[in-house]
Amino acid sequence: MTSTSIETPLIGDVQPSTSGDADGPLSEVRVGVVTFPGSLDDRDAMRAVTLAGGSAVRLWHGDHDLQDVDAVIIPGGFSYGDYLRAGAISRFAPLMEQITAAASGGTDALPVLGICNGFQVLTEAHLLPGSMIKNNHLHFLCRDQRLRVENADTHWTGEYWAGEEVVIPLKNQDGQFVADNRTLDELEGEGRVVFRYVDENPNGSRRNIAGISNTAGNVVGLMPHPEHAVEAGFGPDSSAREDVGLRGGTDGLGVFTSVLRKLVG
Amino acid sequence: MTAEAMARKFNIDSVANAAATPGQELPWAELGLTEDEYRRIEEILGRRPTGAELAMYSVMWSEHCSYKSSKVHLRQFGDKVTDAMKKHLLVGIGENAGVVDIGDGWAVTFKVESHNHPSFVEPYQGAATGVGGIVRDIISMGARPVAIMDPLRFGAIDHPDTARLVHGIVAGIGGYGNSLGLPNIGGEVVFDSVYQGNPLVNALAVGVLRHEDIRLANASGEGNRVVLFGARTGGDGIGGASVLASESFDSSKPSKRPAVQVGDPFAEKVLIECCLELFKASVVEGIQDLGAAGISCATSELASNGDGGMHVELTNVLLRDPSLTPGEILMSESQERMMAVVTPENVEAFETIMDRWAVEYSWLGEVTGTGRLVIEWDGETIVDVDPRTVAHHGPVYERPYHRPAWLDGVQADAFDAERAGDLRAAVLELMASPNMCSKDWVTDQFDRYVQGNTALAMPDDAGVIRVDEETGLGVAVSTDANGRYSYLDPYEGARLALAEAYRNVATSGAEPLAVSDCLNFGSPEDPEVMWQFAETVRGLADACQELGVPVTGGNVSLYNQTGGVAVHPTPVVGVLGVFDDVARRTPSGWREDGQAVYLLGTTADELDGSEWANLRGHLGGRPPALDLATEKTLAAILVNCSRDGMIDAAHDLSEGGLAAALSEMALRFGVGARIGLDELCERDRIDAFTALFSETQSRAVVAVPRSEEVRYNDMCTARNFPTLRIGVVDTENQALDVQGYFNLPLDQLREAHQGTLPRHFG
Amino acid sequence: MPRIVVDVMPKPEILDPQGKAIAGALPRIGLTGFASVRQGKRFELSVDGEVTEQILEQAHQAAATLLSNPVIEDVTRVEVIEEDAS
Amino acid sequence: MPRIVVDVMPKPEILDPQGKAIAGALPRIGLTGFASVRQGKRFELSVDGEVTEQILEQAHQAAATLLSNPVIEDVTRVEVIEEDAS
Ligand SMILES: Nc1ncnc2c1ncn2[C@@H]1O[C@H](COP(=O)(O)OP(=O)(O)O)[C@@H](O)[C@H]1O
Ligand SMILES: [Mg+2]
Repeated sequence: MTSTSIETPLIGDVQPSTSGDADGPLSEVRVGVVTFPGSLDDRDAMRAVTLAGGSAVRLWHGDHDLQDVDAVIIPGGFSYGDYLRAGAISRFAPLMEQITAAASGGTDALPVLGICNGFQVLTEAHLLPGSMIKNNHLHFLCRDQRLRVENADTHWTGEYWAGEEVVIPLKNQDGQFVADNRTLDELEGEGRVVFRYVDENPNGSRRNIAGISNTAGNVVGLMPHPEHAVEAGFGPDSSAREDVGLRGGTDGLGVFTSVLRKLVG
Repeated sequence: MTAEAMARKFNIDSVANAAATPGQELPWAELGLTEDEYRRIEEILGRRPTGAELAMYSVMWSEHCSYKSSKVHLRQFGDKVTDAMKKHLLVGIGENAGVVDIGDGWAVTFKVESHNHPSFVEPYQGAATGVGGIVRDIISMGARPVAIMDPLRFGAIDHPDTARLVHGIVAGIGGYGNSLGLPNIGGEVVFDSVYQGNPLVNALAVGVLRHEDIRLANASGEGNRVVLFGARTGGDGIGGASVLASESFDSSKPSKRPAVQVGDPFAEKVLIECCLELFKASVVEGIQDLGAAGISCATSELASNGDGGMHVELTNVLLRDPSLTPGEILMSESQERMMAVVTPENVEAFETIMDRWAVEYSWLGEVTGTGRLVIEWDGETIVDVDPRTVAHHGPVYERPYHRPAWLDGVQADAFDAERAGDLRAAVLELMASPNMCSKDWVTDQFDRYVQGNTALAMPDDAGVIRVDEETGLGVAVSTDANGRYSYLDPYEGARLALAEAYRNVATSGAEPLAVSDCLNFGSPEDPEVMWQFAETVRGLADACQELGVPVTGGNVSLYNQTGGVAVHPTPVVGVLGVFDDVARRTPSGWREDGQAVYLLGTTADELDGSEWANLRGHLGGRPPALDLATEKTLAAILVNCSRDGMIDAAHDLSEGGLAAALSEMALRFGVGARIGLDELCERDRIDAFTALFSETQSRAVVAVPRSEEVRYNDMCTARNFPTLRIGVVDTENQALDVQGYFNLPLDQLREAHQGTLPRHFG
Repeated sequence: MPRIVVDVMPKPEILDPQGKAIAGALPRIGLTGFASVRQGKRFELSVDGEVTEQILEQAHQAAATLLSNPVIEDVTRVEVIEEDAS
Repeated sequence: MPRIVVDVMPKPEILDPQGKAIAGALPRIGLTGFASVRQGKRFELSVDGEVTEQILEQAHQAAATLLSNPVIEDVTRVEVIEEDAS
């Protein structure tokens, strides 16, 4: 079955006309967004790609074909229900095998972004080290979170500057990043801590880590949801950059423009 | 057939067997039927029912499914609807949920339901499956669910059992709703000892569809196939009817049946996507969700709403528990199941979609022209009934009711106690109180972002969802109820609940269009409770007519009563409004320095039933007066202000009065204001305490940019609506400064407001 | 340090969505030998010193009240283990 | 039906927030005999028919790949049980 056949009547269907760069070079960049049966923020990730000016391509977990996409986003949700461990079952999806193969192999390898559940999937698939356990307070937590972009050289953060702060919604129950000390030291030493919580650690994550990358910087995973801070009026109430007011925060857009710019060179 | 199935076959009670053994009395009482009801079933069938038939009638004629006590009153919702009110109504009361036209070919469906008792028994699963059930109602209309809300009521905040319920229920709503990818955009959290053994867990869902996508629950077209899909059927929800475990009704053989239902949100999420794909491919003719009364309900309703006949082979049902008897299969309330009617040509397309989503399905039978619902068990007929007698011609009771004798005494006992000398301390006490404190501890456990269309959510007055990404067309929804007002006067209480929800929607800037309600009451067998119920329905129907908003559907929950103590009558009213463009929605907090703060409406001394009286342990007198013509004008002004960009913030006044509104507006974005009460007190001849704490209706506070003040005042004058400038937004001063009375730093106010729930629930 | 193990399983008649999800995933990774899966919880309570009768009784109490939800779960084992691995 | 039990526990060096919460709650209900608590998972894989070597091998594989995440968890037991209760 092809991924186009799983189209459903969507309220949040992406409207290409809202793209900021409808005919520019960025729109040539094809960013795939993987849908698992329990994916929830897949349409939101596609909307974010479109708003950033790229072309969003829907990918189906059960397919074997990456459809020549230039980058892949594994969105948030509960891929297969995630009753066992977040991301544990998705790792074995046919499409994940393709992604794992394409993402390994240096800086020219396929850029992959895992958001929330997607980050969990990437750790389960061993594309990124560490893992996530339950939040230290054991609750699901949804809130606007302040982060610092620690590494602005990855494929997904080039549009930020190192040290820049952003406000991005966070929403999860199993968001506490853990890894052994050696791994943590390695991540710090190699500059692979990409995002760090500032002000308050929302879940007990080691060393306030919110997002990390692989060595080459093409694979990035983060717990907060940049795709929910891309459109004024529907994002967080604040921004680290300007005074925005009601749901005006768009600090997450840079994640998506970063990969598009990187890919057009 | 397996040996087990064989054995069961010899045990089943077929129609032929029933006809041959007329003298055998079935255990109708254990199944909750009265003797009269049982005789009536015999009369309808012209013989004794089979075990399976008895199972069907008993669940379909239960209070929950048949509305037998409430029906005679609920008719008013239909009778009092005018043609003008019907203008936007695509589907009215009677279907799974009402459908409202919001323009541009878009429609919205919404409904509120209760899951009270299950949530008391098992808070997490009870609340979770409550969300699951209301969402399936929405799907079965052909809509994509886009949001949920959760009006909740608990016992006293410091009662030892309250923490168990709060933790479980909040986690259950979040656990299910968050996993479905539905933003939670609002609700209520109320604490009152009357709900101690009977917490109220209501859940509202909103769905969106194109006009042409509306699906109804009917089975038409002879030869069309009937299919059950989704989760397998287990023994859920038949605990009380375990007498059915042996069809020979030998009660010495107890069987294990689950005491509670466990939800599988992942299964439901897949069901949503898979149903939407079915709709898009146009491969289902009719569809029905399975909730209360399971297959009994789905088959009899589909059949009686359609051509009237259906033939089903029950052994085809996929079981989770192979020991279930036919009667139990018919009654089972296992979650995450749907039933559909499919033409023979579409069978293959249907199966392809099921396979793609890995959803299990089983073809049960077909639509017939016989007018009978015939259910077989391996070739033996075990049910042969006119489906209308099951689904629609259940018993209807005109239960006796009378006004409680105690009410006069209660109404005479007006609040005349303390009027707090220290207003600053009073505001802090109010804003830290269980009902007025910040609900962030609850709402932070819900995803309000998913789907990317949430334009307003907690803590604003209404939840606002964008429907059309091109035009910004969208809807606003608010739910409200005040059990104390309803206790003091159920007729007025219902009108007040509607007025508040209506006002909340208008405050956000949306035009109110339609209503859904969930009526939570004690036992209908108590004539005083029945009177409260009758008065509530009358009040709500009258008020809907006056405001011109129709009830499109809802739910009745009775027997919320432990021992002799019933909950306060609690009519939870949900109002849905529409926005041409959600970009113009009005937030509930001010932000711009120097903007003028205006109060709309006048204030009288109305403290009976108020939050302040509640804090003083007093409940008596009469609820605030309500004039719906005034309410309507206020709403028109608020919508107009939003449309013409005349205001930057608005908050309605309800529980806690002006004190609560000003505090919440200041805390929303952490911006202070300077407020003066003198002119207000003088104009309305009240003291400062009354100005701050009275709960007079039809009022709102707005923040008006300097440049708009003239236009704003002209508009209020033109509509002859009183408004008064009571202050100014002050970004310099991080405080709520009520001049001449107190200066309350926002940090201190916030600490009081936000500390309460975390302190009790960690 | 001696430990008391408490095993808690979903009641057999209760739906176990977690077990169901795992049972669905196993064949996808080529493991087809299993008819069904149920997922429960295992608690290890460490005891400072000796496991007295009284502490074992406490463990039973904890199992019945805090560690399991009797509406949907059964306590299937409460047992002392002395060695390091069970 | 024979079952294979798989026990999975959080690695000792990994903080276990659930176990910690339980350890904190026990004294509140008067159960003071425990030094610490860890919460893990217990899986019961049912087998249709006999548990062959090959099926047991499958269970080990499931335990190592799907049922546990070696970064944070240890498989502490894979064992056949025949009786009804463990
Ligand atoms: N259980 C809940 N779930 C979601 N939102 C809630 C819940 N309880 C309260 N809220 C939200 O918190 C805010 C404040 O609640 P409340 O003071 O009751 O509002 P109002 O008085 O405007 O009806 C509102 O936005 C409301 O929707
Ligand atoms: Mg309000």
